[in-house]
Amino acid sequence: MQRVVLTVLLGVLTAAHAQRVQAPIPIGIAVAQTSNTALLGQEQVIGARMAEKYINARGGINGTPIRLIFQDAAGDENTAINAFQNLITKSGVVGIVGPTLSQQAFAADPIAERARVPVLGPSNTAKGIPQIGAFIARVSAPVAVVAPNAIRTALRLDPKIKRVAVLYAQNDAFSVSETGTFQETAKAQGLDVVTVQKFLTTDTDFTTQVTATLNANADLVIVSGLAADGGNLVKQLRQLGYKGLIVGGNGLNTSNIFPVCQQYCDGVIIAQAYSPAQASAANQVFVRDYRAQYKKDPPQFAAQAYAAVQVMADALRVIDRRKKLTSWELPALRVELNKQILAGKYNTPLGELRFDKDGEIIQKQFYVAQIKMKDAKNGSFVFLR
Amino acid sequence: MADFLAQYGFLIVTLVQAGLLGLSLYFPLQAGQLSLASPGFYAVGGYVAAILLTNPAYAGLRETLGQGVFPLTWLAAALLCGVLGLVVGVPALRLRGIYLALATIAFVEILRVVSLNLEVTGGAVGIFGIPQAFGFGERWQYIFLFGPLLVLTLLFARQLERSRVGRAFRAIREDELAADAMGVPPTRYKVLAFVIGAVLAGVVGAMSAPFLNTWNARQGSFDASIAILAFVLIGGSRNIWGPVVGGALLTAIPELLRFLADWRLVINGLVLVVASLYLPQGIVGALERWRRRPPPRRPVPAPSPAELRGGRRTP
Amino acid sequence: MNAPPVQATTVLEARGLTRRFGGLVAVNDVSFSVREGEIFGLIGPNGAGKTTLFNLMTGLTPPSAGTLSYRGTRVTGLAPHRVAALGLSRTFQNIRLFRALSALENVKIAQHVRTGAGLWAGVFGTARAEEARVEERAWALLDLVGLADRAGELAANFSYGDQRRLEIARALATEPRVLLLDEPAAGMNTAEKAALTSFIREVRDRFDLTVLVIEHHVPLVMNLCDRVAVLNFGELIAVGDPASVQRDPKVIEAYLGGE
Amino acid sequence: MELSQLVQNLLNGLAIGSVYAIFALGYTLVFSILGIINFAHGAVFTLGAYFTYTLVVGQFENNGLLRGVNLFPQGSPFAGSPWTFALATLIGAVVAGLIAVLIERLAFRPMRARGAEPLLALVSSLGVALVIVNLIQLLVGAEIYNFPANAYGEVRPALSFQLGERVVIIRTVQLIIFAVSLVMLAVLGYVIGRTRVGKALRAVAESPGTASLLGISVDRFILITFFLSGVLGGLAGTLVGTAFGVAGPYFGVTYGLKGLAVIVLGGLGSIPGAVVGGLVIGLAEAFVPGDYSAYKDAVAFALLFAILLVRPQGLLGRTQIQKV
Repeated sequence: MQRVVLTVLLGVLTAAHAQRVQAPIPIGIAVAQTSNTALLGQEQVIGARMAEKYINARGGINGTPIRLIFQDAAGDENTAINAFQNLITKSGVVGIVGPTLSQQAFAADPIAERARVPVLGPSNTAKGIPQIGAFIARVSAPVAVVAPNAIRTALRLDPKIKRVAVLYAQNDAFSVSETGTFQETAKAQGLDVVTVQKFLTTDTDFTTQVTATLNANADLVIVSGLAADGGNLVKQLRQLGYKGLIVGGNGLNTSNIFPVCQQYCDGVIIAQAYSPAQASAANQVFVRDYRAQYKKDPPQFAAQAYAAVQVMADALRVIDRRKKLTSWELPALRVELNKQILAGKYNTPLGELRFDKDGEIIQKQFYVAQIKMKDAKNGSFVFLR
Repeated sequence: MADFLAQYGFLIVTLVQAGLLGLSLYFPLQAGQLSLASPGFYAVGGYVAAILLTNPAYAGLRETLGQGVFPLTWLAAALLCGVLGLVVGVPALRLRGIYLALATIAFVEILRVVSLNLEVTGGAVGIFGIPQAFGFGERWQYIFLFGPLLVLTLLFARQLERSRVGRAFRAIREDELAADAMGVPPTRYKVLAFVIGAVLAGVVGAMSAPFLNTWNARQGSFDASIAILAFVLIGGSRNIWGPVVGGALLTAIPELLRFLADWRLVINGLVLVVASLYLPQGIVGALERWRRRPPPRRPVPAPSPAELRGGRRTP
Repeated sequence: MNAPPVQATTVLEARGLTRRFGGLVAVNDVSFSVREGEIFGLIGPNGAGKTTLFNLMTGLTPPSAGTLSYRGTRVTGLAPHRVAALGLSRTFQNIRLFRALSALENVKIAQHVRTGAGLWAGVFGTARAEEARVEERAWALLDLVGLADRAGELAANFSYGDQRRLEIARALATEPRVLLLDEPAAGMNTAEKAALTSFIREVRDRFDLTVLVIEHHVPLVMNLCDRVAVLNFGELIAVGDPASVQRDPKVIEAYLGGE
Repeated sequence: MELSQLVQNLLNGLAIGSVYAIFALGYTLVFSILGIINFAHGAVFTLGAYFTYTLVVGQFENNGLLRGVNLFPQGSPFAGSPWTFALATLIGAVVAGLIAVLIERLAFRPMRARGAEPLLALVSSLGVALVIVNLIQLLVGAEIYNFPANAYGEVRPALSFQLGERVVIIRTVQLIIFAVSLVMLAVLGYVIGRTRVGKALRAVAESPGTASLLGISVDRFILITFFLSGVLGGLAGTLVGTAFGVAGPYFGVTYGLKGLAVIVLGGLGSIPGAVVGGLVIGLAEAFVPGDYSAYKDAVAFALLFAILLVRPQGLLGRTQIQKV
């Protein structure tokens, strides 16, 4: 028994010394592969995988390929922390993309912060994420900026709009903050907020909220929620006879809502942090690859995960030019990578982006699109403006 | 070593934490009360700590106490959960068996929805940026909190089992009515057992909030209720080591199965099924069957018949 | 046969005890008194309400009407553990031992009312003296019923007769003044029954008890009891010394009609 | 409250309540026979919806191991008409029933044979649910699948009528669910109340020991119970799926907890109780004022807590008298 302990200890100690950067360059992906957050996580897995393939097909980091290491972070805090620990210590990753939920980020990011490992949040939109620490940044904009545009677009399409109903998922951190911006903008535009209705992302039946909206005679409905609940809400609004315009928040910006609201999705105006119509070459390649494989437009979650991996690779490439990556000590490279991530400017499928000193994303372009359904299942986001 | 602790430190502490939560369910179970309220008290304890440690209203308190604020959070959580346990326990413990379990699940869910909606609990996002207890930088250092708590709890449980109160618990578990007829007041001891569990879960929550860095409404949920029940049943519900072993094992398994990637939760589910099929007494229960208890030894001085009557007053 | 002491004081006084379950009257307006130190038998055909009467007397079932007092203190309305604390202890017709606990533990538990160590005394081990006393008395009581050599065995593993004796030991552990035995001889053979008779007397004498016994077996009752009360369909139809009760036409009618 | 508002809330409540009710029917059926809560019921409910979807659509597009597999290259024979859809639903339900039977054989019966603590069934069924949910995710991913909009034929999506100043509206699919749940209750009531199988089932529920003395094969009837429960669950899964989409592998499991509140409120093991409980909780939720809609999820549990304190046997349950 003693001998076993000793061997393990020795092994661990020696491992601690041999912390050189391995090739291919390991990058950790800790997103929700299980639990009911997997709906978002699996898109992130796809996005990250496509980025890996694309980057390596073009010679990786100046000839050295990257390797993504996936650890399931599920939908809870403990699993996210364990995934981070595994990536940091066992896999010796240079940086981490993850976790899926903001609540998980508040738990797991401090782990990476203390280990001095750079983290890029692919979908954490809550307030305070980049402020967790110097090593924490995100590519997911807290699209408060885009919300006003969507309302303005709606007003342009129908200038007679006067009465607004606001509906939001009150158990989703992002929707709660987004609805605040929506409501302020609506008031600033001189609109009456005639009813505010709350729901849960786990809800399926929205009859109560919809009838309240209808009876308030709203001529604009603003929905902040996620794909499943948001889609059902749109569908039930239309089925129960709502005729006016609908503005959907960023949570609805995914082609996953097409099979949910089907033909009823048609016409919904969506505030987007990502648009397949974004014209950059980076995005057009991504959209082409994605369409080839999945026969539909890539959703925002996939695009953001893709962008996160790309940002890491681009930053690594800059570092590698100065000094070959494999000759770095891992801890030093992690610190350097973090510095470089924050310093650089990137051309990603999200458009051009960079970071402020906290690690908050500065995204050049946001988008407003309108959903056009071809048939019951297929549709597209038509870029407006 | 440092790497080992960095990688598995968090996991190891969560194993201990799971064991403690298992024990918090074990105490009421000792008195025959199937309560699944632990996650509710755990959540409340965590919120108490998170609020005391982050809310600007308590900045002065934190300033004055320094590191002393952490023990204060434990105390506050213990007190609040104790009182809450009393308030919920007195009416709920009139229920038996599965009905009590369901009532406590309802309690947990109500708490969850309420904390999702309050300002002070941070709504859906919860509370984040919780300061680290005693400046612990590494997760494994939290073993210095949870470890002693586990040892103390086990000692407490062992002493309790051997005492008059512990006997009263067991009597109620075996046959509440007979216990009552033999002079053991069931309500008092059921509530006591329930409150002990509530206080323990609350303190574990208070220690866990800094450990997790953040706290939100999902910490206390129905899923957690069932998970903790599984800790106790798979570990063994008749021995203090049962919840500890069960909690540690069931927490470790999904992590140890990480190499299975996408299959790990499928296998984890199978483990639960197989364990409940083949270890009906729990792991510790199965091990205990191999160990024969020594017969009780009689104390040396033989009592006189006068003593047999007890030191009884003449009416 | 022991004659009851002359001018004995009344220990238990039942007045108009009544219990209805829905439309059924299980015990109907039953009044009687029990004197100190006597062995008081309660007989009657099946379903006559004997066990219900015991339940009313020990607080397990609240009466619909009527009272029971013990030396002037009202018993009815008290919770069972309070009745036990007052000094009334019982056994059960269908044996309710703590089956998964050892014989020793069964007897230790029942000393609850006569001890006082609270949670912290137990946890910090400051009630050693009391614990030692509990332990000693438990062994002595097991000695008394002849089970001391099997103290560590689970109650469930004992034979029927041994379980009945263990239940008596457990009842005695509460230090009662009144012992209520619900069919203590059920399932015993003739030899055991005879031994039981003398055992109950011995216990009564040794502990200065008053004993109430529910029993089916008429010879045993006649032999054991100082006085007997007969219940039929929830009503008390006769009270008196065994011989006179046996001659009572109502009793004969009840038994012949009933069986 | 205005009349129209009242009527609207009533309709909303009955609509969602009937969803709770049909979920709870199979749940409570197993409880009535075995006295255990079968957490795997939610997973079977989910499976029913997925099976029907497989038959009607034939392929799963985006994720999982079955991505790209097309069951019907020529188009599904079950798509297109309400009658073929009904047939697919029925087949899906029967397969779900068979899965429930399998669950009983593999996860519950061995436990009964060992005389294990009934609580362990909770853990075991939780394990089964975990396996099923994660297998679904492995095979077809976590995304939402929706039945073709014309599953019930070309019906209007909603009906409305004027009441006073306001319009009262109800979705057609919810009317269908409401009607089907009433039919399911009636059929179940007939099977249990009038047929020989039903009588035997009741005998097993009353006392397994006595039933086996009477020559009833208890194990066989437990299997029948699980089959019925699985069929009901699977059917309910498809119905709810048509109304709200098959919202990922956790689709049914999320009803499990509220289903628990439903069956306790109605009375554990009582079949009409499940329906009454479902409707009561649905109505209670519908009447939560808009300002407090955030607390809607707590309503079911507040009711559950309250009913347990006042009347533990539930609205329609029977009192159990404890023998001393």
